[in-house]
Amino acid sequence: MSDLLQFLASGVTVGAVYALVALGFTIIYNASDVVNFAQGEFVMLGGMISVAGVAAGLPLPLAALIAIAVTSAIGVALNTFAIEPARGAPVVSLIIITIGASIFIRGVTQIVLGKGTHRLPSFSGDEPLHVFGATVLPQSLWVTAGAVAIFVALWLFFTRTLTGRAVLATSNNRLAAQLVGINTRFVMTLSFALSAAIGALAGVLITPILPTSFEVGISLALKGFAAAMLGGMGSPKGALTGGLLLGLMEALTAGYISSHYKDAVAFFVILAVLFAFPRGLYGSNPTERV
Amino acid sequence: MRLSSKQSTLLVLAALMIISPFFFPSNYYYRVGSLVFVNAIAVVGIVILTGYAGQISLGHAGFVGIGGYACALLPVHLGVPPALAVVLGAVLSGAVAYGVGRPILRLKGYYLAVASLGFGVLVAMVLANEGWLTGGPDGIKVPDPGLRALLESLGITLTNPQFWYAFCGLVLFVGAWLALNLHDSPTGRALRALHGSEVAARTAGVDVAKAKLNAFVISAVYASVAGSLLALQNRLITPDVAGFMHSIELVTMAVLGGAGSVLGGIFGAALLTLLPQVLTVLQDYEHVVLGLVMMLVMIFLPAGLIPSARRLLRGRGE
Amino acid sequence: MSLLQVEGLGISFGGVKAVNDVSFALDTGRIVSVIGPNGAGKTTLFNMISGVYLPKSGKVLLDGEDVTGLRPDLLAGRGMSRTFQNLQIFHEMSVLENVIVGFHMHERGPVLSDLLGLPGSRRRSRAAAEGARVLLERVGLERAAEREAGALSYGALKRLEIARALAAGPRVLLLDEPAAGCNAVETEEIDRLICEVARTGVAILLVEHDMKLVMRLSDTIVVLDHGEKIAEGDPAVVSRNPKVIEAYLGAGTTEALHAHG
Amino acid sequence: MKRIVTGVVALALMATAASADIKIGAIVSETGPASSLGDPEARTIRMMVEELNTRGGIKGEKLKLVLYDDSGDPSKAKTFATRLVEDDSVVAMVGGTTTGTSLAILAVAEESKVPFISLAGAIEIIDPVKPYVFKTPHTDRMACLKIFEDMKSRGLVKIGLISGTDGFGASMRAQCLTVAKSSGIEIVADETYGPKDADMTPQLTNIRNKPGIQAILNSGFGQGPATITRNYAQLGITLPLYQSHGVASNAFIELSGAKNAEGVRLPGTALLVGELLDPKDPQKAVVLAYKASFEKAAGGAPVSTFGGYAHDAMRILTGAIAKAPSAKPAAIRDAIEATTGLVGTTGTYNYSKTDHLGLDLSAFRILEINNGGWKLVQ
Repeated sequence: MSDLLQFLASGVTVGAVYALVALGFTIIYNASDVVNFAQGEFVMLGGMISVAGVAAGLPLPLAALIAIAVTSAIGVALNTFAIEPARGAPVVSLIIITIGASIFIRGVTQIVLGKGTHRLPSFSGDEPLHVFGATVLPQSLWVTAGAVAIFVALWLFFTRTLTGRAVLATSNNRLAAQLVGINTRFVMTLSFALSAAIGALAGVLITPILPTSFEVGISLALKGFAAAMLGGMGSPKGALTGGLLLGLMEALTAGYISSHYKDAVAFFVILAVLFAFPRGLYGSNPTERV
Repeated sequence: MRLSSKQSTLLVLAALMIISPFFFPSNYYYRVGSLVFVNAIAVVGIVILTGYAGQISLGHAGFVGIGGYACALLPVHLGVPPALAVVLGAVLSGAVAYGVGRPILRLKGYYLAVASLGFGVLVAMVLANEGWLTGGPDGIKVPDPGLRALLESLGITLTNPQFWYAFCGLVLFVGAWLALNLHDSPTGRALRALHGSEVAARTAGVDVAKAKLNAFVISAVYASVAGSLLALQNRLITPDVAGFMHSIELVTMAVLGGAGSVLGGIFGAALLTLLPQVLTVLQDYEHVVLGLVMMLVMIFLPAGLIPSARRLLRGRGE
Repeated sequence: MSLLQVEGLGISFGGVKAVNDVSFALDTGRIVSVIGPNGAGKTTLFNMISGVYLPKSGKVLLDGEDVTGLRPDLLAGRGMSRTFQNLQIFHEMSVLENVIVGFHMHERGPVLSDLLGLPGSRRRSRAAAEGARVLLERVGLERAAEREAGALSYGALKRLEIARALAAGPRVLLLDEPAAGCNAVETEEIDRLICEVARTGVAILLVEHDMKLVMRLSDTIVVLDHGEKIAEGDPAVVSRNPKVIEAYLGAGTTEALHAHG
Repeated sequence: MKRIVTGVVALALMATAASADIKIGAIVSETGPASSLGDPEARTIRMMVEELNTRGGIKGEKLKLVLYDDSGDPSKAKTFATRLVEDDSVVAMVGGTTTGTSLAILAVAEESKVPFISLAGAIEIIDPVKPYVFKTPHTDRMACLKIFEDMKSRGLVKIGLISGTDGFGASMRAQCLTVAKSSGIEIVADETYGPKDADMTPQLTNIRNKPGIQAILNSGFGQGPATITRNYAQLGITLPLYQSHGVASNAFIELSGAKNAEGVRLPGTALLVGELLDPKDPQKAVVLAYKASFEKAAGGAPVSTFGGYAHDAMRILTGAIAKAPSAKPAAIRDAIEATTGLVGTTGTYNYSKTDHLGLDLSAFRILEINNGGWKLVQ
């Protein structure tokens, strides 16, 4: 029993990490139908810049704020200089542009912040909490709470705010959105800033658990992308569910089947889910209009 | 006489392959040349899948891995000659592509991307995890196909890099010829049609699922052959060749050069294979420049380098 | 027995009935038009007949055989071809190639033969190209054959789609707003083309907003409103049907329709 | 393409024109998944060449270094090896951060008869002996043997194994599984983790639950072992924890947290415990000197065993060049093979015709983490 709880705790922790990355994908995708493969780099930047700030003597909250602000600015720059000029390009070109951006960001980070691996101190110490024989680190709760909070915020944003609906409208039909007076350029800028900020926040939250270096972005983006697609790209609910499912599957496979194939099982399930739901668990399925 | 685009492409390709060695000061250039050819073979497969049929695969390196490991394992375990292992590997890749392609090609866009990515990751994982068979993450040795020795007995003496330059060049030439044949054939037209509009291709009588599957299988065979040639010339194969980053690299080569054109794909392969060799002078800035090149080409020449250049030339000619 | 029989066809999207219980028949060489206000379900009906959507209820019979929900490519093999309201052109292919694709069922062969460029493949390609040139001439696009299709004008693209649909050698041809967006001259050309095709024995199902064209061409008109068939008959009868007039124009303004008739 | 080719040619010509010095080549994985190994190696190699040249070079000739980053890709490593040999005309090569890249490079070295000193662990690099291939690190097998020896001395015979799925972890796992039985160790659990995983508590829970288990050994490098160590503390596991030589660096203590890492044992080299060594220990001076100059050159980055491997390789190579009658590859090879009694950070090297590793188990020392620092276990 306590074993199962321990596996679940592990799964939720890891799943929350994936969910945090996956949530970052949703806003940009909703505004522009672009899956931003540089999302992992936003997470990396959040962690790395905070680490640099703390190393320079700043208190963690301030360092984190700076990291989020700088990353948002980089997100806006990415939109202005790389995504906006290539509007209307086919999916595969956008994949290459965002991967190019991620290689670029990684390269610059390596030069500016170095190649070392770093960790941030846990926000509330490292004393594990005991729950029915299972142990959980306080930082896991921070990460999980962060994922849920961002999910709620995004959900409110898309359903309750005018700006959020403007983002969705822009994605559905950019021209129509312009005609009804939505400043689509602003919406795009905003969505990149928000996605980058969410990514950076995720980076700050997870760095006490998962040490960061200039190279962590790729593997995070890969898992986050898989989680987002599993849930259905563009849906905050899908990102949260997909991330948690992926994490739980990995932990339960490692716990009960074999740790050798825990990642394999996760991807296997993704394939199986996509065969049954070609647009992920919560993805919308628009009818072909001809 | 006016040359067809197929003839001119093959002519340009053959000329470059034959003339370049005259400028090669050392064996190293043959080595890089042969790597260009190996990558180009896989990329021509991507051109068929992505350029012709418009389908994305972020898992094609998986087939490179299957082809490579076939050459490492079949000779040792089944006593198959390495040269035949290339063929068996290609058949195996084709069969796997047939099995995997049926379900995943129903998906579109990013969903197809993630499913194919999942497939590639699974292959790489099996290759890395099943150490008893595959040698694990450090890879496995590949036997010598003995082709160079065969040539030697015929009186043709080549250094190792020279031999692989010639051999891979020949395979690439054949691969390009096949892809160009396909382009203007009924099958190729059906692929390009479904790229343009699936529903229209369907109502014109194209069995879209089957056509996509054809493209997927053909491109898998290309990737597999490339993997085999890489394994045979390196005499070593590691699971990285099946990894996600390699898949991305192949797609990037195709799209940068111009996914719709065979020559474009080959050019893209050459560019991205040579770039890291040239960029070694920049050391730490290598990745920055590579990322910049990828972004700039896609933003300013969205059709890829070769098609954009062609359009430019044509525009000037008229 | 008619060539094409539609029996009680219906479909709903998200609980809303888009098309409900629509039936009609179409014979060789005849032209049947489906008309109705915007959103009446005309294109949805087309999509069900041509296999793009799977109907929820009802049947489509082609030559007496049930072909309901059959894939479009299989329907094409049985002689059903169509054009699209939102143009579905292969933009990056040449005009000629667009039409050659229409010959796909005749030119397709073993993939291996196509890869190797065997004489058989080349022969089939050549035959299809010749056929395509004839069709391009028929729709007046022979001089644009080598141009990239994406570069053509809207009206030309409409004709190109018809040529591509004809390439399959259909017995039933579904035309979804062939004259939409065309100027008077282009409409005239399409009008002539449709008559010509019908004369060769092809059964034509037409969706069109240009009432003049509809009234002039149609043997029978089927009127849809809110997904239901509200009238059917020859043009003269339908245009006087008060239900039609009300659906179409709202109460009071009957002149417009009569003027066209 | 032709323009690019001629561009490459021009660059290459520029590079060759500048040198009448002794040219050596290096291929390391400065970036990529093995960068935590390759980065200190590259820094060390660059630093040592610079130091040597400021001291006047070898026999009055400057040493010229050509260093390439293979980013962990064996195919790239092979290309760079070909480039070093064919194009840069180096007289010797060091590098091969991972076993895969080393195997790729050694094929070129053998074919073109240029000596190569590998920095990777696997035994197959030098077994069977290849005339032109040497290496400096202990083999993974030796690490397993050393750990098992220590375990037995503490009466720990039923152990759980957990390893990273990267090359380092998988290779050491295979070696440990092979030699466990003959060392009198029973491996009752065998788990793995991905090198970038965030949490390994499920694996550790399963290992802990094995009846009669007495200790746990982790074979891996990079951040994984630090996560294991933190998860270990989180789960409150009290069994002795052994890590591999892959994490023998202060960076590991920093990432794990000193409290969590307390009591962890691992087989390391003298490098980490230079200050604690007996003043008579011949390694003491070597180790302290390298540590001081590396940490100065690297701007405070801590030394690691891997940088030490590169240091030793460079010492062996430059020593051989100095002793060789000519700076020709074959002469240098002979001089390398004749190296005996060379004290490096890893151990004392005694190469011979039949031994191209030149180390024995005595070079490994079992270290224990103690109050955020290292302690020698006697």
